[in-house]
Amino acid sequence: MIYNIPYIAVAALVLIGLYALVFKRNLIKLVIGVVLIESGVNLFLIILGYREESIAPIYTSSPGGVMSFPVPQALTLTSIVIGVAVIALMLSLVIHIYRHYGTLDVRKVRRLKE
Amino acid sequence: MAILETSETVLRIILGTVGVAIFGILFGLLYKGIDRKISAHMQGRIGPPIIQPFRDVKKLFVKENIVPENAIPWIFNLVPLLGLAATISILIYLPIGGLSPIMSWGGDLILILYLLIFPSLALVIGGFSSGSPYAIVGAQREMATMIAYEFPLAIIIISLAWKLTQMGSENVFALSTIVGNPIWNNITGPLGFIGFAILLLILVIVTPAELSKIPFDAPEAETEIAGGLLVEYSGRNLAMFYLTDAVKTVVMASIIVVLFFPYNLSNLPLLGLESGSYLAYAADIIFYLLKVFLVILFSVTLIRVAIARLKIDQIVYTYWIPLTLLSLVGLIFIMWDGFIMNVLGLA
Amino acid sequence: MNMPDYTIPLVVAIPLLGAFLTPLVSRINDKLRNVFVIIVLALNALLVFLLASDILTTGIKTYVFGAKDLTYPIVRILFEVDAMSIFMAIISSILVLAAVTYSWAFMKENTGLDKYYTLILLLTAGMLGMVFTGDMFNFFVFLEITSIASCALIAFWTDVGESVEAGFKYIVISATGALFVLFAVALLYGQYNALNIAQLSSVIQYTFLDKIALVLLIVALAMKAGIVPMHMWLPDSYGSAPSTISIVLVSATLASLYGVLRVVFTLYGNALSTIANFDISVNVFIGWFIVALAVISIIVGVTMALIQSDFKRLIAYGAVAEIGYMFLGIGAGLTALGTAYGRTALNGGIFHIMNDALDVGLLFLVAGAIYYATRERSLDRLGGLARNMKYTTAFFIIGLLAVAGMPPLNGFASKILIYESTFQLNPILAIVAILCSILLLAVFVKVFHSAFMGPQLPKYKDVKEVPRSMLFVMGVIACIIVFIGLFPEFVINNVVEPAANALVGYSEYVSQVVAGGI
Amino acid sequence: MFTVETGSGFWNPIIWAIAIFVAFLLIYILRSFGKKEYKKDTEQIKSFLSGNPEYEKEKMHVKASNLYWGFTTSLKGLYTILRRMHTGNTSDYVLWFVIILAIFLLIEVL
Repeated sequence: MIYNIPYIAVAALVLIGLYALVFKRNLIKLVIGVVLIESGVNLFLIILGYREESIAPIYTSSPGGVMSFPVPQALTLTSIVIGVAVIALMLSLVIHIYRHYGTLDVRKVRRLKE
Repeated sequence: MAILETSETVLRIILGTVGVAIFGILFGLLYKGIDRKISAHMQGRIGPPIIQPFRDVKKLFVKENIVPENAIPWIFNLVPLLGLAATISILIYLPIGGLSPIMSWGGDLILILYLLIFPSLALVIGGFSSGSPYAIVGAQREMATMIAYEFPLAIIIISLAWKLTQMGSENVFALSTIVGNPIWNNITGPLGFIGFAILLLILVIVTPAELSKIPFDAPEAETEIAGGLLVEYSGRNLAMFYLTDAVKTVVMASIIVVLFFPYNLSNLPLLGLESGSYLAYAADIIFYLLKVFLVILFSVTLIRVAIARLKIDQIVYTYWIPLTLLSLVGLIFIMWDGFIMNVLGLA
Repeated sequence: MNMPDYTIPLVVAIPLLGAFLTPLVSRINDKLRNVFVIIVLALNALLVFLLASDILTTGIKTYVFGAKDLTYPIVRILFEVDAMSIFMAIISSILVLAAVTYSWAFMKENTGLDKYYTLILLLTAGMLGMVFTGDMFNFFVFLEITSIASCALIAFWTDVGESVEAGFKYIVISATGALFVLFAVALLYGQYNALNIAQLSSVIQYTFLDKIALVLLIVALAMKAGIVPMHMWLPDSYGSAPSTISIVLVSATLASLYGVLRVVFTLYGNALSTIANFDISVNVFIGWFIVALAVISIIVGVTMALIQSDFKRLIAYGAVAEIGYMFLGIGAGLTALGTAYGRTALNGGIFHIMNDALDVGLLFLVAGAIYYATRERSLDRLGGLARNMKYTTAFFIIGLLAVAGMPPLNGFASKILIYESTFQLNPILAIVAILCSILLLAVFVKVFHSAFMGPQLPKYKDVKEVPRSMLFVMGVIACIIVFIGLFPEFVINNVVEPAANALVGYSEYVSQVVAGGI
Repeated sequence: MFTVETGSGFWNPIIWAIAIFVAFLLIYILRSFGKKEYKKDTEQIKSFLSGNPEYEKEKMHVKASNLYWGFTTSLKGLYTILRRMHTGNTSDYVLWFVIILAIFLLIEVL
């Protein structure tokens, strides 16, 4: 059971993120929703590489023993870097939207419809 | 050798096009005259002589060809030509009489379906380009009519092809295949017969709209928008549209004949005609002209005399809801035809 | 011609390097920068064409970054280019080159153009990377590069509220989509300890988790390709971006479509013929799902386009319908995998990718030309421009007839393939396709009327034809359209057929990497 | 040569191009027999409006939104649904994604 907790956390993070994206009105909260999904996916990647009682996969100064998989960690790092770029872009657009529309309510930011 | 064959093909296309152009224009005008005569008699009038359409065209050629100031001259003058040329090009894919089409392997029914759009498109663009509000109203009505009748028309063509595929034919959209396998021979049960009868009925109702005749003549509607999309056209440009209408009548009637009545006289053993003889060809062509005449009589003349004009939204509604549903019923009948028979153990 | 293997990474690396050099070149001179960007992309297009001629004759090419041999642990990324990838790369290169050349005159009055060109080059690198990569995680990275660059370009006119709004919507949608792609990649990695498409394909079992990964990948990438009902971001972003960006976005969208194809046909190629549920095999299952979405896309796309009054939004809805046609062909081909008509449908779908990119691209350029000349996007306020802009009108007519699939232009050639094959799957599909094609004609005739015809409006009396460089770009694309229209058989035999072969014959793709294949 | 074969039909653009070119030429010659001049700069070139005076040019141009009235009116029901579907709300965009994902997952996994 204890080993399933991280997976439950992943599901919870993704679902909460989707909930925020669909039901929250504030644009900042939408951004937070995306961040939550991203954290969930990153956590998932990390869990995949974890082995019981393993150490960090650094070959040069290894004290010996089981290492976790290095590839998922590399993937996670890349994904985090990309995530930072996306979120920075999103927040800057939110600033611009606030300038033009004077509101952060997602239901009012819809000049483009139909 | 290849060059010789190619040049022969090209020559065939060129001569064939010239031939069908003359055929289409002559008989189109002739059928128009007959149509006017018959409808006049039905209304208790004497009517014009049968060669009246020829005189109309001749008269239009000596009239002034006015280009209004709000029009865009190059589009305004170009589209009548393109419309007529495209209509004539349909005829090279259609079998006339017992003759096989001039270019039987160059195009199929889907191509003809698309080429039939061209004359209407020419009318629409011509109407739009003339810059008159009447013409624009007429043109948008023509466009709406076109979309409306294209739905049942597509259903008819696809159903026929689907049935032929089920019979195991190849190249089912090719006209030679369709003529070779008359649909009435492919029916397995009464359901199929009803299905095809429904489709024939729909095609007959689609024809007047395709030719913008009453009751689907809302685009022209002389009494409300003064001739609609043709209001600004005069002289030789109008003559082009007049000829397009005439040729298109022959084309539409020929399509109905090809799809539903592709039978030939010369195959009847009763007449004892040698196949391939000139007499057989002559008999076939006369029979074909008669068939075309009957189709025009039913789908153009009778409907035109009997019914009043519909409003444009009524036209769209008529074609999209009742007629489409009806043709879908026809399609379903055809699809279930063999199936039901098998289930009942009758086949 | 025999191209060395390093051409493959070069095709992605050149725009990437160019992107970082652009701000530097921009410091020297603005004109020099424009020339520099055009030369970089022209060179890249040339490389793509040379690579194409090589791959179409000799077959799949691969390039390995990192470990060359297969000893454990495998730390490497693989570029694997087959006929399908190179087909997409050709389309992207043509569109991007057209966009950049067109930008010279079109974007002249804007500031911040160094960023603009940098982003376009980044976007190009992203798109080409997406179609060349043979690695799922790498695919995700390129997908994100493409999304970020596109988003910044959509919102390039930050002084207009709508642009920013469209940019925000786009980034929310693509970030969500891309994260689900990553989730699916993680699911696959967790099971098979591999990221390489070919390796994954050779071991995939179609377990419960694989099913979930497949669903996530298809839905997320289909959303990025603009399938109804997940298409709403597409008219927003196509409509609000500058015209040049709209046509680059067309090819970015198509790169996502390529992702769907790659996932379904190659990654899950092995699992396609296994039985899923209710005695239906997987390809029929997925095929019908795609076909259903495609039919909805076609219908919703055209009917919504009919009531638009903004020129570019209208074209965007038209593009949604066109994407529906592609998916219809591909879905029908997937459902009827192995039959002759299924193959024709697949050919039609793939051929339509190329035709749609060119047709819609040309229409966006015309919309851009009209905006350039009149500063007006609403069709309600335009009129009578055919007098002032003869060439643009002629190009618009070509685009109109091509996008509506009228003979003898290219749209007809691919649509006839789709009609005459899908009707065997179900007659209703072909009927809807034919009908909507004519509705599409009506949609663009409406544009033709309201923008180009009617009386000479006093406010547009002095409107001039657009500069020659813009006319040149439109003319070249129009010529390609007419050429493909007149010689469709040539294009089908030489480009489309190999691409379809590459999709169906996935085992060849796999055996290039995994010894022995399947 | 030049023929696209679909298995159910065929399409040869070159033949059609030749045919339409010939037909066009033929008709062009026929048309040139007609009278081509008309009186420019007279009342002739004014739009026919049943004798009503012509409005200013802006009003003579039928607007894009008013085109296809007949069509949109007869399909009012469909358009009401479609308009309601396209809300322009970012959350709804994501909601549609979730809905399709859920549907597909349900079908696929069941």
